[in-house]
Amino acid sequence: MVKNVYMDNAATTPVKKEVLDEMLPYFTEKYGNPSSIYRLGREGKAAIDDSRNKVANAIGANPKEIYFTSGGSEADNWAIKGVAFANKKKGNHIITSKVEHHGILHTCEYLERNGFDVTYLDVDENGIVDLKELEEAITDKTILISIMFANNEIGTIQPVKEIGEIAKKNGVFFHTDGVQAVGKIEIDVDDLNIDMLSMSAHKIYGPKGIGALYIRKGVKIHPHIHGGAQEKNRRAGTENVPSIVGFAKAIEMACENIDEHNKKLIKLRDKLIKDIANNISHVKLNGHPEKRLSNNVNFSFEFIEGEALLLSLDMVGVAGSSGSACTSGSLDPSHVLLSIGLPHEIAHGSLRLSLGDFNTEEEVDYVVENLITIVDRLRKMSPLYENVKEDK
Amino acid sequence: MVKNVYMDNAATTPVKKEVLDEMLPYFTEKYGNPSSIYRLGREGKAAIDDSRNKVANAIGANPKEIYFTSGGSEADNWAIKGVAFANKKKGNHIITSKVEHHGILHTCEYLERNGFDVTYLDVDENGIVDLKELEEAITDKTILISIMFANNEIGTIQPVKEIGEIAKKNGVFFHTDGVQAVGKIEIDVDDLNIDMLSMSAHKIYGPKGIGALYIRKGVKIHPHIHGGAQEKNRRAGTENVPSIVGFAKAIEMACENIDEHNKKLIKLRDKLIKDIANNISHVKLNGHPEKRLSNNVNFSFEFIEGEALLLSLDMVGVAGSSGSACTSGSLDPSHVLLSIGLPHEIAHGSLRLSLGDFNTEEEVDYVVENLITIVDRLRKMSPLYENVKEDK
Amino acid sequence: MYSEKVMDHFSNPRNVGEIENADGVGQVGNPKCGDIMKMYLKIEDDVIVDIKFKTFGCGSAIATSSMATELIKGKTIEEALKLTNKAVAEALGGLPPVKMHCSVLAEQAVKAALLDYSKKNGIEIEQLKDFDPDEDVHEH
Amino acid sequence: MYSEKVMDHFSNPRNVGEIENADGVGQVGNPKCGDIMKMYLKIEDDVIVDIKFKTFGCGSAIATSSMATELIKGKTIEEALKLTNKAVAEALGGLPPVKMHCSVLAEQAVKAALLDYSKKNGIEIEQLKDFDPDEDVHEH
Ligand SMILES: Cc1ncc(COP(=O)(O)O)c(C=O)c1O
Ligand SMILES: Cc1ncc(COP(=O)(O)O)c(C=O)c1O
Repeated sequence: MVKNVYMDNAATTPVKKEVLDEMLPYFTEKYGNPSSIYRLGREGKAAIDDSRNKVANAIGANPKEIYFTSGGSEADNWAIKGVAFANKKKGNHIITSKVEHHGILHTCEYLERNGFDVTYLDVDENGIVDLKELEEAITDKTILISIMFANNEIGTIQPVKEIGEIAKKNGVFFHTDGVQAVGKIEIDVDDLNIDMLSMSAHKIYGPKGIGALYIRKGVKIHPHIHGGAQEKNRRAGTENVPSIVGFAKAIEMACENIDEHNKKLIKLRDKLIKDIANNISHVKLNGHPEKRLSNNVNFSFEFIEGEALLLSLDMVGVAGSSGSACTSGSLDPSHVLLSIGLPHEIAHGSLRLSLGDFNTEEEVDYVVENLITIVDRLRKMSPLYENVKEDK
Repeated sequence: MVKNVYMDNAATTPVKKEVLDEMLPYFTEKYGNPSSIYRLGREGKAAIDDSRNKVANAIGANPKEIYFTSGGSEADNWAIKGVAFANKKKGNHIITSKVEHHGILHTCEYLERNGFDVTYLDVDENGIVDLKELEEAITDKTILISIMFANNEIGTIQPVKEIGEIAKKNGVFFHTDGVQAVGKIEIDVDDLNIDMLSMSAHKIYGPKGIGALYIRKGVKIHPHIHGGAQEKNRRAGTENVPSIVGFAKAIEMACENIDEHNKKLIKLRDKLIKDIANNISHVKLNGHPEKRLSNNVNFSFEFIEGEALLLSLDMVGVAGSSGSACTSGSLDPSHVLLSIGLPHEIAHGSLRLSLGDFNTEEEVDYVVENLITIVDRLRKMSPLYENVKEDK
Repeated sequence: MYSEKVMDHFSNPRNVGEIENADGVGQVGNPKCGDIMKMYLKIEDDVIVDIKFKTFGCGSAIATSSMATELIKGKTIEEALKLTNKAVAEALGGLPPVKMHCSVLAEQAVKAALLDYSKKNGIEIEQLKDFDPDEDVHEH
Repeated sequence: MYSEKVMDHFSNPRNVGEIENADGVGQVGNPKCGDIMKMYLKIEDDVIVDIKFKTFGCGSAIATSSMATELIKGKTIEEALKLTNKAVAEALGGLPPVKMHCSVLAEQAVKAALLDYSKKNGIEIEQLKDFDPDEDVHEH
C-alpha cells in the first residue's frame, strides 16, 4: 500500500483552502488593475492595502515598509543588490555567511565580480555564526550584513537579535532572509533590529510566486524593478492581487497561532528524530539540537547516497529532500552540510524531512518504518558499508 | 440603470474560466516544488515544460529560449539591464523611443545614472519611430535597441521587422516590449529578427504576476535573479507553477484564433471610433489610424480633463483609462501623448477605451451614449469651452 | 480614493455656471497642469450674495470648487478671506495627498475673484496685498 | 526525470552482491563525488559466467551498474570490452544529461574488473593498455 506522505514543507507547501478561497474572486471578478480609478481598480487597491497591513502586522512593521515581490529569491536579490549599488560610494564591503540560501550567495558572488568585497563567515558544527568573528569582520567599508534567520536545510536558527545589535552599533544595514523563519518564529523587526527581511508565501501555505521585502524607513536602497509607480516607485509591475491577498491570508494564519502550530510540529519533529536515531545505526542529526526550526529534521545516513534514498522514499509515497549533489545535477553536495564540517561522502547521504501542518504521527511512523527498510537495502548494496561490517 | 462595462483591457483582463481551471489543481494538489525529484515535484516540472512549449509555440521560438518572469515589467527590466551590464565592455549606448512603457524608460534612466548613454527616438504624430533616425543613431558603442511592438496607450504598431533588420545588420541586440502585441499580432521571432521579447499574461486573460522574456540563444545577458538553478540559472526562485500554467493556457487561447479574435475586436473598435467621432465635437483620435492594435481606442476630448471623464464614466459603470496626469498623481500628462505632439491641455483630456473578448456592440452603444452626456456636462462646467463657444 | 462628499460634489456640483455682470471674476490655474478654476462673485454690502464657478480639471478640482462656493455663499468678504484650502479639504471629508493642490487652487480662485472685485471698486483689501493670482500652486 | 527502465533497475537491481573468490574485482569512483561502483567477475574460458556489483551512488548509478552487469553476463571478455557507456544508457532508455557520467562509471567498473582479472592471471588485454581505473570521470 503506497501512502502519500509529504514531508518537504521547507521546499514548498500546498495552498490552504482558506487561502485559495480568499484569492479566487480576484482572478475572475475583482480583477481590476489597482492603479485604475474605477470601482474594479479601487477594489484591487483596497485588497492590497489590507494585505499590506496583515503582512506588516505579522512582523511588527509599518505597512509602508512592506514591498511585495515575486518571492523570496527576488527579495534576497533586491536587498543585497539594491543596498550595494545604492551605497557603493559609502563602501563596498558586505558580510554574509557560508550557509545562506543561494539567493544570497550567488547574488554576493555576482557583486564580487562587480567590484564588491564579500566576507563569508564560517559557522560552527551546528551551523551558527560566531558573533565575535562577525564584529571583527566589520570595516569602515562595510555597508551590509546579511545573515539568514533560519537555515532551510538544517533548520538552525541564528542569533538574529545579537546580529542586529552589532549591525546597529556599527551603523551597518542588517538584512535577514526570513523565508523559513516567518510563521515559525515570532518576529518583531524593531525588537530584533532588522532593517530588511525577506519573506515568501509558498513556504507557509500561500501561493508560489509572491513574497515581500520589509525595508525599514531610512534604508538607502535602489528600486528593484523600474517602471510603473507600484510599491511606491520601488518595485514596478501590475500588482499580483490574488497572490498578494493569498500571501496575506497565509501569513495571518501562520502567525495567529504560532505557538500552537509549533507545539504540534515540535512533537512530530522530536518523535521523528528519536525514532530515526533509535532505529537506524550510523546516522547523524544535522543542525542545532535546540536552536532549530520547529519543522526541520535533517539526518545523514552513512554509506548511502541521498538521491537513491529519495527515490526509494518516493516509491513508497514519501516526499523528502536531500543535500546530495545528485539531486541538483552538480557534483558537490550541499554547501550547508560541508560548512558544518561534514565530509563529502556523508553530506551526500543526507535527508531532510520537513514537517507541515498536515502531517500526523501515523505518517511519522510510516516514514520511519520505510526508512529502516530502505536504508538497510541501500546499505546492503553499498561497497562502503561492506568495509564497515568487516571492521566490526 | 448602471451597467458594468469593462473597457480597460489594455490595463488588465479577467482570468478566463478555462485558464483558471487549468491553474487550480496546482495550488492544492499538484503543489510540488518542480526542483524536487519525487512525483509531486516531477508533475510540477512537467507542467512547466509543457507550458514553456506552448509559450514558445505562440511566438515561433525554441522552448529553451523562454524564461518565465513575474510579468512584463520584470521582463523589460531584465532585457535592458541584463544586456547593458553584460555588454558594457563592448559599448554603453542604448537606443529606445520616447513612447516606451515606463518599464523601459525608467530602466533606461537608471542606466543613464550609471554610466550608459541612451538615445530616446522621437516619434511622428501617429507615434511611429523613424527608421532613418534609428539607423543614424547607431554608433560603434551601441549594444541594444529596444523599441516596443505596440503602444499601450495609443495602440500604434511599430515597424518591428524593419527595426529587427536594422539591428541585425548593425550587430546590435534588438529587444521589443511585446506586452500589448502578444495575442493580438502574429509574432514570429525569427521572421522579425527579434532577439528579446517581453510578454505578460494578465493582458491576455491570464493571471497577474507572470510573464516571460524570450531570449534568443546567443544573446549575452546577465541573470536577473541570482539563486537557485531555475530557468537555467538565469532567473532564480521557486517556479510559480499555477501562474505559468495559466499563462501558457492564455497565450495558447489568444494565439489559436488570432484572426477571428481580431475580426471581432476590430469591428467593435471601428464602431466605437466612428460613433464617438460622429457624435461628439472637438475630439481627436490618437494613434495611427491603421497600424493600430485591434482593441485600442484613444480619443482626446478638448476642454475637459481625463480624470473627471473617467470618474463620470465609472459612475455609470464604465471602466476606461486616461493619459491624464491626475490619474497618476503626477502633473505632466502621458509622455506618449506629449510625444505625438499633443499640447498639454489636450493630452490631459484623453480617454483610452481598450476592448476585450467580452465586450459587445450593446456595450459600445452604451458607452457612446453616456460619453455624449458626460462630455457635454463637463464642457458646460469648463471655462475653456466657454471661450470656444464665444469664438463660434 | 475619494470620499463620498467629494464624489457628491463632483457629480452634483453646487453653483456651477457664470454670473452675468459679476462684481468680481477670478481665474487661476493653467491648462498645462490640467486645472483651471474660474469664480464669479455677486457682492452686496460686503456680502457675497451669489457665487458661481467653472472648472476645467479633475474630480477633486470640481469638488473643491463646488465646496468652496458653498462655504462662501452668504458670507462677508472678511469671512470669505478666511477660507483656507484646509477648510475646503476638511469640509469634503479629506482629499488624497496628491490632490491637496486642488484645494489650494479653490482658495486662490476665491481670492482672485475678490481681488478683481477690489480693483474694480477701488477698494484696498489688506489681506490680498501680497496675493498674486498668477502664481503657480504646483511645485514644478 | 528517469525512464521506467532506470526506475526498474534501480528498484530491482540485477546481480547485486559479491562473488567470493572472484576472478576479477574492480572499483571506480570516489565517495567525495557521491558514487563508487565495485564489480566482481567470475570468468571461465574467457566467458563472464557470473558478475555482481555493489554501488554507492544515486539512482542512475545503481541502475547503470545493474544494466551493465546484465549486458555483460554470459559474454566473452572480448565482447565485454566493447561495452560502451552509451550502450548502457541506451539500454536503460536514456539518462538525463547530468547523469551520463554514471554510465561512464559503469563502463569503467567493468574494465577495472577485467584489468584486475588480467593482472591476476598474467594476461595482457590489449584494449586495457591505457586504461586507468583511478582516473576521474567527473570534469571537476
Ligand atoms: C507595453 C507594456 N509594457 C509593460 C507592461 C508591464 O507589464 P506588467 O504589468 O505585467 O509588469 C505593460 C502593462 O502594464 C505594458 O502595457
Ligand atoms: C532560506 C530561503 N531563502 C530564499 C528562498 C527562495 O524563496 P522563493 O522560492 O520564494 O524564491 C528559499 C526557498 O526556496 C529559502 O528556503
